[in-house]
Amino acid sequence: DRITDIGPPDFKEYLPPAVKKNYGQWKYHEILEAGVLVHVAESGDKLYTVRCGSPRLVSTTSILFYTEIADKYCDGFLRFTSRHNVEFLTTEFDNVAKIKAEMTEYGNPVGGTGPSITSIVHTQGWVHCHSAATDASGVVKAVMDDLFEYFNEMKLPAKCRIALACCLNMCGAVHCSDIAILGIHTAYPRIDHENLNKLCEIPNISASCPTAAIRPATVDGKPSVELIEEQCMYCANCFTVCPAMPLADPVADGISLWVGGKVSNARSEPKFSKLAVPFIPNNPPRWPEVTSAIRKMVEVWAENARPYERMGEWIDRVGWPRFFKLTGFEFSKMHIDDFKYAGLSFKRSAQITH
Amino acid sequence: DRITDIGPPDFKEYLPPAVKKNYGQWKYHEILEAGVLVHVAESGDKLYTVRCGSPRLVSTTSILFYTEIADKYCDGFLRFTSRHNVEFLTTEFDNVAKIKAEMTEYGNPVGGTGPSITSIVHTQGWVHCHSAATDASGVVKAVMDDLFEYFNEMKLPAKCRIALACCLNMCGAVHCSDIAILGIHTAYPRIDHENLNKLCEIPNISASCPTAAIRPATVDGKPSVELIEEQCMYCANCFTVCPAMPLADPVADGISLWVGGKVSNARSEPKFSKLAVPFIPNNPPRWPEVTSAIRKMVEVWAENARPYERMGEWIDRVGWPRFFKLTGFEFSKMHIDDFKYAGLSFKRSAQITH
Amino acid sequence: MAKTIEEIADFMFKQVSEAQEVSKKLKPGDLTKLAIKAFGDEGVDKKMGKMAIKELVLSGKCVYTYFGGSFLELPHREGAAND
Amino acid sequence: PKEYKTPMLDELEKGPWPSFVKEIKLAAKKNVMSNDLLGLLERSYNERLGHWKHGGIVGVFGYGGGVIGRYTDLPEEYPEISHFHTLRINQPSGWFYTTEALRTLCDIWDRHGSGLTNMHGSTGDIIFLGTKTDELEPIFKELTEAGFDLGGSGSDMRTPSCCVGPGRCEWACYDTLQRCYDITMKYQDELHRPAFPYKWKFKFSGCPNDCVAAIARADISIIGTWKDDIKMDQAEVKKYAENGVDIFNDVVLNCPAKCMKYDGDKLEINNNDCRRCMHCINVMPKALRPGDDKGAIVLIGAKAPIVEGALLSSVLIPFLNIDDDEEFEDFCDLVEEMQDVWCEEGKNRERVGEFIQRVGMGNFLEAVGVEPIPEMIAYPRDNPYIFFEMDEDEEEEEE
Amino acid sequence: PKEYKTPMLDELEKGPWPSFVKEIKLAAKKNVMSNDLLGLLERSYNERLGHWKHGGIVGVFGYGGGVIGRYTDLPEEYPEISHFHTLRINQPSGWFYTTEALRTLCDIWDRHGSGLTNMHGSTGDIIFLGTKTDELEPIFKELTEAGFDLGGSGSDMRTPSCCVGPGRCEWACYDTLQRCYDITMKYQDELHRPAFPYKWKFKFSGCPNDCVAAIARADISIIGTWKDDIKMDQAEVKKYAENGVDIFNDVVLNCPAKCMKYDGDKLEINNNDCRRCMHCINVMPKALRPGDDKGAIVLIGAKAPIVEGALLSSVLIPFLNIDDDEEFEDFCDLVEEMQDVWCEEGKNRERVGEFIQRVGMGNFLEAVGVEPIPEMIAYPRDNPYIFFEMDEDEEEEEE
Repeated sequence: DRITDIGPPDFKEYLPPAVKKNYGQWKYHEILEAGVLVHVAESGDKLYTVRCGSPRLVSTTSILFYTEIADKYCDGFLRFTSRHNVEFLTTEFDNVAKIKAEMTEYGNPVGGTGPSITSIVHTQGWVHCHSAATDASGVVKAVMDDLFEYFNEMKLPAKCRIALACCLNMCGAVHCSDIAILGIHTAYPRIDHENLNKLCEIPNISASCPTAAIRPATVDGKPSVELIEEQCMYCANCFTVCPAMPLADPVADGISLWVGGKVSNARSEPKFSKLAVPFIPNNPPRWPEVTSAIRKMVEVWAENARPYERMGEWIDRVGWPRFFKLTGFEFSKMHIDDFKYAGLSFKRSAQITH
Repeated sequence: DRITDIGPPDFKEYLPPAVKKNYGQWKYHEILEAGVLVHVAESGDKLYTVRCGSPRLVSTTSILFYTEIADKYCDGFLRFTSRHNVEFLTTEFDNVAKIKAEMTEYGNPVGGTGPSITSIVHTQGWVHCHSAATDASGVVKAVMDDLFEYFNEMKLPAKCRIALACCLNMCGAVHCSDIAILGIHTAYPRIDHENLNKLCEIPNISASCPTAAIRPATVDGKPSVELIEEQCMYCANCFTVCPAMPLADPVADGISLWVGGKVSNARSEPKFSKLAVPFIPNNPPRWPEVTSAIRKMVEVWAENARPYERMGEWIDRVGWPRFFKLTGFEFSKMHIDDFKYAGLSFKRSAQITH
Repeated sequence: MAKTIEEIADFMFKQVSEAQEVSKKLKPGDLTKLAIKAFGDEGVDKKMGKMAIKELVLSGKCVYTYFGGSFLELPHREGAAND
Repeated sequence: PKEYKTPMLDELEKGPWPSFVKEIKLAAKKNVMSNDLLGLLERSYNERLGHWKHGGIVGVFGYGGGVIGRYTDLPEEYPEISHFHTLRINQPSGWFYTTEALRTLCDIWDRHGSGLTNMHGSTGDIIFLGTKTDELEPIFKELTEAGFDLGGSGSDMRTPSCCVGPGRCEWACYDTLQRCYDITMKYQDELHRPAFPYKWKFKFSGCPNDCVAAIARADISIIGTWKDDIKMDQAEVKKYAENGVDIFNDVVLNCPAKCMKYDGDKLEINNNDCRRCMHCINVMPKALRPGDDKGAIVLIGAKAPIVEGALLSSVLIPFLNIDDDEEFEDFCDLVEEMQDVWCEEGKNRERVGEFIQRVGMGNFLEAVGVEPIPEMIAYPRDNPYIFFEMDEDEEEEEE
Repeated sequence: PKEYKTPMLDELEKGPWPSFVKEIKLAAKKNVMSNDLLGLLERSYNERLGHWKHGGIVGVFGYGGGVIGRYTDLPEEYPEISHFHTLRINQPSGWFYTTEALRTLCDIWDRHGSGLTNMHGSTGDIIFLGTKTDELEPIFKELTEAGFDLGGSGSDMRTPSCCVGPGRCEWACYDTLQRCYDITMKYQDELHRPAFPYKWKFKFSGCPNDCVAAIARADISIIGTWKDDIKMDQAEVKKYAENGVDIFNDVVLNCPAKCMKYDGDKLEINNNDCRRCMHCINVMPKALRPGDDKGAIVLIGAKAPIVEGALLSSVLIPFLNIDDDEEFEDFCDLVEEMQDVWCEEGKNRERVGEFIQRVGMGNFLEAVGVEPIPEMIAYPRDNPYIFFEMDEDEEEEEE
């Protein structure tokens, strides 16, 4: 009588009454203020949403606090968003201000709607991950503290989605973000020749390398691998398949910044984020070089873009030379693609701004 | 006293007086009618140009006729264009009609300016080329006869540049044309094992194959090569480096049609032509299936595009599904790219028309 | 010690002759590289290589040929030529 | 419990954004694991280095996914987190909860784990962050008794997720919540017992705004769309204009299909050319709405960079009436067909998008029995390197 | 001479477009080679097959290019075209001629060849189509005496070509005719004596309309542009509008930079964002003109598909005052530097664009001593697979 394969609870049991009643019958919505939405149903019912920022890493203590709020104002229901925010849904407009007050007081501010910066999607970092090249929660906290005015006000040209992944595995799939913060190693894997053959399958390690930089080799009489250093670009894929090849390094690990991606199909098609800053050393607890580079990007975009223009759409219109000029970021050989589709990233036109 | 390395004549000796006088001092131009331009200089001088179609393959007899016209009306000067047209430049407006009359009478009609179809850039075909998969001049003649109304009238949304190359070598670099006509083999090279080693260097042949389909092999005791047929896509690059591997075949040779390329940077950036029709068998002397497919493309574009919208710009706006629907061309596996950058040619967005 | 153009041309001629015996074609660039390899940087530079090739061709000892790329070969009857 | 000095982390309690350090400290008050985590993290901040080892073997009995093994490399100094495994718990569609359910979850976790969670993980699961090997079975037992089950990890179907959909969005073109639930329930075995070359993700977005990033992150991306005309209320258009929306510059000029006209009074849409991008609807939700003939686009192959580079999903089915049970079943059949082909031919750690790139989209379609159509491509090939294939009739003629 | 029945070809004398068959017949009246060509071509039309062999050895003494050897594979039946070699003759810049020069050329060709030409070949040369090996030296002698020289073929610099430029175009941003002539004269040795891995083409276009397809066809593509504001005559704008130009839809909406505004009366251009695409200027040449601060963009690497796929050229120098002799010399130095690197490292039949793709643009720039700048790229890398290189200072510090 071991219970298995029951799957998640049926969501229908978890829907608030107003949602159940108007399911699929919503007519339109409005943003009443930063973090507060109203959805109006065909029935005329109005459903207010209060969106609150969250640190993603949440204690049961705080979850229990959220349940108190939901019991008090939302008939005992609440939901979370795809970007870690917690949302309180109520049919009573009067509850909005109360929820807002109590949540803000507890430390979860309200915002993240419309042309704003909402919570950062991120990974585990030093809190929990074996392959992190940087911390996640700490960087996110530092960045959001700095950008807070863009969370609880709606003063940007368009929404700006920031995401962080603490290594190239990108558990947080940051590759289509307006701004992506990506932990990155820049030291070669240190091969533990002593234990490699015990822990790992050698052909598997060779196969894992996207640039074929790893070859079987015998070292001190033991089967192991050798690394062709010029072909290594620190992706850590070898470490993922074999713990005997760690790359993490206090000096060589750090953060790269990427810009201009999007997921939505609105206006332009979805696009990948592109390299803005190749490397910033880890500087805990507040990563000031990271926060200031991100603020710079947000500010030049906010100043120069047209309404509704996402970061990448603005750059596509004015060109990457303008982006580098306005941000002051250094452009280098590292920015020029040399992976598979590199050729298509060259400027193959005479459309040029001066 | 052997004269070498003298280079071409100095163009300055070949410039008509009005050109010499107003060199670099042109102010604007107008198209007076199809094939007739006037350029106005800062000095107020006006220079009329009459542009005449030509078959590119021209006898000295006809060239001498052109010189007669030029002597009569153009002070003994004339020029040719990058697309094989012959142009008569005169400062006397009255000469325009006379040049037009005489040239038309001789068989060289006037047109090819503005939103029209001008002469087709093309290669040698069966007239002169050892690797042709189709004729060039004959196809071009058949196509231009059919599209003649678009040469001597300006009734298209924009210019339409057609080009033909009689094999994948593309001496005519047709790859950025509104419509490209490309001779194509679809039979494997027939290896002349008897002579191959005498005529060619075997490692060179292997290296020439973009898909590594050719390997050294000994056949009947002679050094030769073998072909992995599934990897052959009939590019004929092996034949280019080794005549002992001919591909030409009366049934398997034919024509592919490509669409939507452009060179100019106006509006959209330059783009490659894309596959429209993978294969039409050679059907001389008038290739009726080719001319009707091209007419179909020109007509759906002319009917549906907005002013100034080149073929490829129109398709980019309305989408390739619309192009295939309106032309009725069959879409097949062959249209889906499987070369280097294939992945980027998939529709990676939810922007879709229904 | 710098080589004379004649010495380089002789060397190149030998390379072409030997290559041709094994159905191998050499490009002008290959010849210059071979000469530099044989005589060292101080013996030959690219410009001298170029001059030596010119000498080879003007003397009629070698001809340019083309098969999907340009090569230097000993003069011989064209495989495809008609009498 | 030890008392750790955490001057570095304390810095991150300051500032207006919610602090994860506060959360760890809250948990540490109740829980020794979280207390040692605090100490270890402070150390990482000082050393600029993580202190976790990967543990690939831990799990619950009979399942191959749902638990991520984790051990610190400093067990002597931080003995309480010598084990610090993660559980992924399959969230309800749309992340809706009753407070009762949440309290049950918190209760289980406080008794058996660190009291720290992610609400939610990147894939969508509830994440229980940090427990010992011995606790895994008791937690699993209590969870399933409470109606919850583990999510995916490893080379299996990963926990599907979806946007809020018809629950609270007027743009939902199909029932994302229901179909996400249906797929999750149908493929419980694939979710719990890894049998694929690599991960296999589903994400359900109700409209092209794609709030769950399906096109960027899911092997199978299901994005709502519609076929008929955008519904328009000219009076509301006028009101938006009166209230300051610059319809010409902000709406018409931003239309990627250039299919709109505005004369200062009436807005016209050439729906034939409309790409259903959502921009105009996003700007004026009271005036414009998706049409009535709704369904979904199925796209395939998205992934993050490792190993062969990042991919966005590409169109496989341009319109599927996915709310229709029969069409949904057909879709599931196709999904299984694709799984089969990929399992048969895919290499270790090769996502289906990479697999398609390697074998060629045309060959993949042939293998799974789908006709190639121009909706699947952004543009036809621009190179003349075509592997011609005679069709069968012609081949027979030649014999 | 034989009399050939040519019913197939006769079909191609009909119709309004100038007939190449008429031209061959005109030549055949004077010349037995052209007469046999007529017969052979009719045969090709019947058989759907060409009848030419490649001849790789023929040429003029001391040159390695300019002659394309050609033999029919049916010499017994068509003896007059047993040899039928082509000569490429370097055209004057812009294809301007005096009638006298043309008559001289015709005279030479009538006496020594088939009397058939291409005016002009794809690369730009005058093509003399069909002669015998024995005639090559006499033709060359007479041509050089008349002031003409052969063009390129094989692995050499190919005959450069250019648009009409300042000769008859108000948009010419630099002297295409002169710079084309200068490059041709400067590199006569490279043009006549193939010493490169493969072909090496220059094309000079005076403005971004690129009438000689430089960006699609030349290894070195030189395209005119300007730096300052577009010159605008509002009165002429008004006239265009009065004469029916739909300035809003045809001009403003087609601007790729979205940098124009039109209020029905005045046209405004935000020149800071202008991409110099030429569209608005093309539509209204009387009202709009390129600015005064003119020069050229240098792009590199275009080619047709063989071997590694087609390429368009990409930006190397975003602005070069190429009419300035000093800047032109610097440019030539860079060209030679690039040649050297390519000759040293390039593979047989590898165009410079393919070479750059193989070694990486960044490495290529480093090798030729050019700083990477964002103007060279459409977008920075989107993959995190970066080969980090410490800069030299840092490396020294580490020692």
